[in-house]
Amino acid sequence: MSRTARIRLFWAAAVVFAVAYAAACTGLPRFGTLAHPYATRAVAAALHQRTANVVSSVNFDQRAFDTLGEESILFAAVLGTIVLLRHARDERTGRPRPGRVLPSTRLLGMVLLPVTLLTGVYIVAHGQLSPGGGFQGGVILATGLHLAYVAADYRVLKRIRPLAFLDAADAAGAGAFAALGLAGLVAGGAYLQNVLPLGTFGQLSSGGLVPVVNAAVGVEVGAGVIVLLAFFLDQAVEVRSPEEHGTGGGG
Amino acid sequence: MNGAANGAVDEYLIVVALLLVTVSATAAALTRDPVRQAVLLAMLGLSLAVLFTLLQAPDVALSQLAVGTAVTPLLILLTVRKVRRAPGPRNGRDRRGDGARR
Amino acid sequence: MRTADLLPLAVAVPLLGAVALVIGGRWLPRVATDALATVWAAMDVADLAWLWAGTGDGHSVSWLGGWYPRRGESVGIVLAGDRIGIGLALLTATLVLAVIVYSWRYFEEPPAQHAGTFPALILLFEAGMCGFALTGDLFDAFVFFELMGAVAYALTGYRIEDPRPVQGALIFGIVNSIGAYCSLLGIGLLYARTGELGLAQIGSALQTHRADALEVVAFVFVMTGLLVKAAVVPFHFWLPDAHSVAPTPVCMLLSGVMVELGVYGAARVYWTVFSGPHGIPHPHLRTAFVAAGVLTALVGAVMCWQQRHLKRMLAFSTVGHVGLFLAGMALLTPAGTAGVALYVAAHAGVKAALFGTTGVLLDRHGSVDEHGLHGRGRDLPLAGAMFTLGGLALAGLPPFGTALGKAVTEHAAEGRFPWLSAVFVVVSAATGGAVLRAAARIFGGAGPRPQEHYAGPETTGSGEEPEIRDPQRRIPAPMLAVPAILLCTSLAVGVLPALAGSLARAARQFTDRTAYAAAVQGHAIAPAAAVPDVGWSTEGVALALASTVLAALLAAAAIWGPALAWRGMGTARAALRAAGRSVVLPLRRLHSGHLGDYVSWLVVGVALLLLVMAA
Amino acid sequence: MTILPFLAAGWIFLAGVHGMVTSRNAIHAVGCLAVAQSSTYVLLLAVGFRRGGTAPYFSDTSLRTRVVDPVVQALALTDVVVGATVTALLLGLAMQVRKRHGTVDPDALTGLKG
Repeated sequence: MSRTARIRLFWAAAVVFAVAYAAACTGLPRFGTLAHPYATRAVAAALHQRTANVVSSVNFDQRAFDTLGEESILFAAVLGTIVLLRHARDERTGRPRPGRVLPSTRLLGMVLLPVTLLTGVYIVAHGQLSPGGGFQGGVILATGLHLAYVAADYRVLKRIRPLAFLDAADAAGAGAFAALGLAGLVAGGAYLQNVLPLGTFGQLSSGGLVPVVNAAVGVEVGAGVIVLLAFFLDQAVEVRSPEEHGTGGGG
Repeated sequence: MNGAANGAVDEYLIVVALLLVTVSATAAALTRDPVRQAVLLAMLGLSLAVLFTLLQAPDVALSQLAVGTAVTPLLILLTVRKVRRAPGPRNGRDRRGDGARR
Repeated sequence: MRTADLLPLAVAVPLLGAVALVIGGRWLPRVATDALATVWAAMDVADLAWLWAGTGDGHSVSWLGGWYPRRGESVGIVLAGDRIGIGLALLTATLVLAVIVYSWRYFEEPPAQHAGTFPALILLFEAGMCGFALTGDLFDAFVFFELMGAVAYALTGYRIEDPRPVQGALIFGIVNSIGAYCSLLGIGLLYARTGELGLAQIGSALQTHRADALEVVAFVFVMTGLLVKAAVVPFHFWLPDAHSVAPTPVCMLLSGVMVELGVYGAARVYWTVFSGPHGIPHPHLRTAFVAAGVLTALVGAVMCWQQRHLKRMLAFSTVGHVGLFLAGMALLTPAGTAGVALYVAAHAGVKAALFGTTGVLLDRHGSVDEHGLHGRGRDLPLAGAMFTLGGLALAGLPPFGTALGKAVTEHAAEGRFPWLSAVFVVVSAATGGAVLRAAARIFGGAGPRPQEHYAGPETTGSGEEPEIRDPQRRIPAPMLAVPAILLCTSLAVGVLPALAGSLARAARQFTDRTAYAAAVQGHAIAPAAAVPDVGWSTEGVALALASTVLAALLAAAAIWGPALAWRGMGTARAALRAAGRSVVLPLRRLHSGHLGDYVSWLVVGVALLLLVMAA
Repeated sequence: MTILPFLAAGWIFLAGVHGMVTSRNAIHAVGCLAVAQSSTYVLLLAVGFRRGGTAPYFSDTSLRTRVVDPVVQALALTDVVVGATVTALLLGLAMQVRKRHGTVDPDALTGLKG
């Protein structure tokens, strides 16, 4: 198909799509409607489980199986990236040049790095109480670590990033989630049933299984995203194709 | 509880954030250059985070901020960096055309 | 242990297996990794076989997290399996086990330090497919749909040294993701209307509202993702590009079950959510989806016949058969559903066996080009026999299960669409004939070596990067044993009446939305419809034999036809050439391998579906 | 206002798809996929909004406070993760396409056809 034909075809179809979708929107309850049957039940269930953050209760307790699937996707994507961005037979790695970093940048990075890591841990730990949780905290931890790349250089980042361990931690986090679900079966309930003591409402230990699963997710996401970024960085900075003569380099 | 007037202000803010999201999404889709697109995607992520905060979804806003404004654009930039640095084709097939290096 | 607890385990077991492989693969030797993967795959087969036996003709229902419904309402996710869903999961697990055994010695170079990655990804793929087959929650279905998608993109692009897999995987990923997001928009619309996410719950909530634009649009959007996965025309363009380039063991899973899961999902969602009194009316859906199925089947058959790249040929044959499955499901009768269930089970074995045998050729000769391999398969008599048998089974040779499934579906269509039998015969003959043609040329060296030049667009299949590094070694025994066993299972589907009988009773459950909704709520009721008859009939055997003979004739005509010098052959040849120019060439041009084209066609498909369903 | 957020979601989806149709660069197409996906977040959260509702946390508020729908937020969270991971995989594939074909222009990627 020529480019013009393709775009014309798309526009013809898009007009139909747009008209039908707009017609469908007129049938929706108006924006801000008060009737949400599932939501009402979910809030009641979360309070019953003594989980102050209802979203966490839905994510890690009521609809925990969705989250198990979601974490498996992340796990699969990390494995997939390891496979797709592995070093091919005809590639070799080059040594990245040590980059020069402005002292002010280095200072900023050195200050920000611990702050970011602490923030990440805090957000993971308080997932069942306040906004945040394993996923958000994990991503912040992972991106925070890469401040080392900004502040120092690629080799420093490589030193503080034990990939082999993180790779296993990613798998272990995903496995812990799936295995914690078995606790419910062992206790005579259903898979992923929240069988731990629920604790006091509003406390760090409240919510039963929720903080535990949350922590497992935090470990998995943090480790997984670091591995993911590591393989992309590795390709962008280190891997050389045979014909490649450019020096590239880090920093 | 918020008063009625307060609610109305909130709704205006939501409309503004929605427009911001729509405009940055359209711009990100229309840009041709992947680097500029990465920047626009980060802006889209930021405006989505604002919208989600206004829609009372701080959890999602936080995720969107971490993923949409940081990780995804970063991955795109790394990919572009790799793509721009690599030389011509390896296997000799598909020699013509080089959209990435224009 | 209750039977229903086996439902979540069917997903959890492969997940844990993947974790064990990733962690253990670091220091275990290759043999141990393979053994570990095999044990884990076998455990899931055992789990699902137990579940199949324990569920009987009813449903197994598991409310995850113990969120049992109170006064008919729950906040949790439900897994609900009847023997159609569980059977499909069992088929998946069996095929995964076969694939893992097949690839024991397959990849010589797993990623350094990550030896268990390939089997781990296969197990994650299994978890995604089983979760999708067993779930009774629409959003949960989306999550597991995405899981199987994400793993499939990575597995398709596994051979990064070869240029074609990475390209096919990229197209596969983008097109399928658009479909999935379209489905998610539909789920959002349904949630806005009903405030529910469970299939049965949405279905009953929709009853309180008359059908309007919102419901039709939501239906079309949700269907889009599933039909993209099922590769229904015009959503099918990604399939040949992905299936012809993926590693052979992965092809076995993609063509054997993943695509069929798309059809299953579409049927499940329609029956449980939209088939009620205020939903999408049966006649409307039947006309639209039978038409889509027939179109898909014909496009698949024509394109399959044209291919010389063996994997691409098999991929298009999957498109053709999926069209038949969709048409059979869209009859909306228990008999049609039972026929398709049998057909899918038998087709999975045959198609996986054919891909497996192609893998042997790729191993030996580093090529999957029908023309280039002419006569070079003579040293592989066993593989040749299996490839030929696979072709015959694909065409519908009794007593293979493919023939039984086809016969039952044809019989089910007789009342409303008597002409559908002709489509079934032609499509299975063309796809089986193409395989037989290739078998005779490659393994028998039959006929003259085909002329190399073809003016139109073509993917040849020569110069593939071999998937195994050492062409001198003996063919590993599993690579021949697994296809043989798979052919035997396909035969078993046809000759074991007990299996057909239980699928017939399951089909009765599958097509009854009240029975499903009641089972989810915890009080089982017997379905109202009669159990369809699924035995062999004289008429069915006759049609099956007809398609087999037609396939053989087509293959013979393609091989020896050009050399014949009858009177009148000239005109026949000219007519064929004219048809080729006016129909086949434009059709082949549409399969351009261009991402933008495929995305446009996807939107066109959505628009067509919207127009048809709104009409 | 009553249907504006829903319409915006549809617009964003079509804009993203348009970007993919006209794309001349596979990396750009993956970016457009991310745009198309953001439409699903907007739709889900717009569906779950309750007028006058606050965020669904009960740390320091009364247990009878009206809150917005937490279920769609959980769904959107899952969706964000799914989107990010799929994007990462596709970008990895795009990188390999560039290495093996020397281009990421769909017009020049003609290995598979017919």
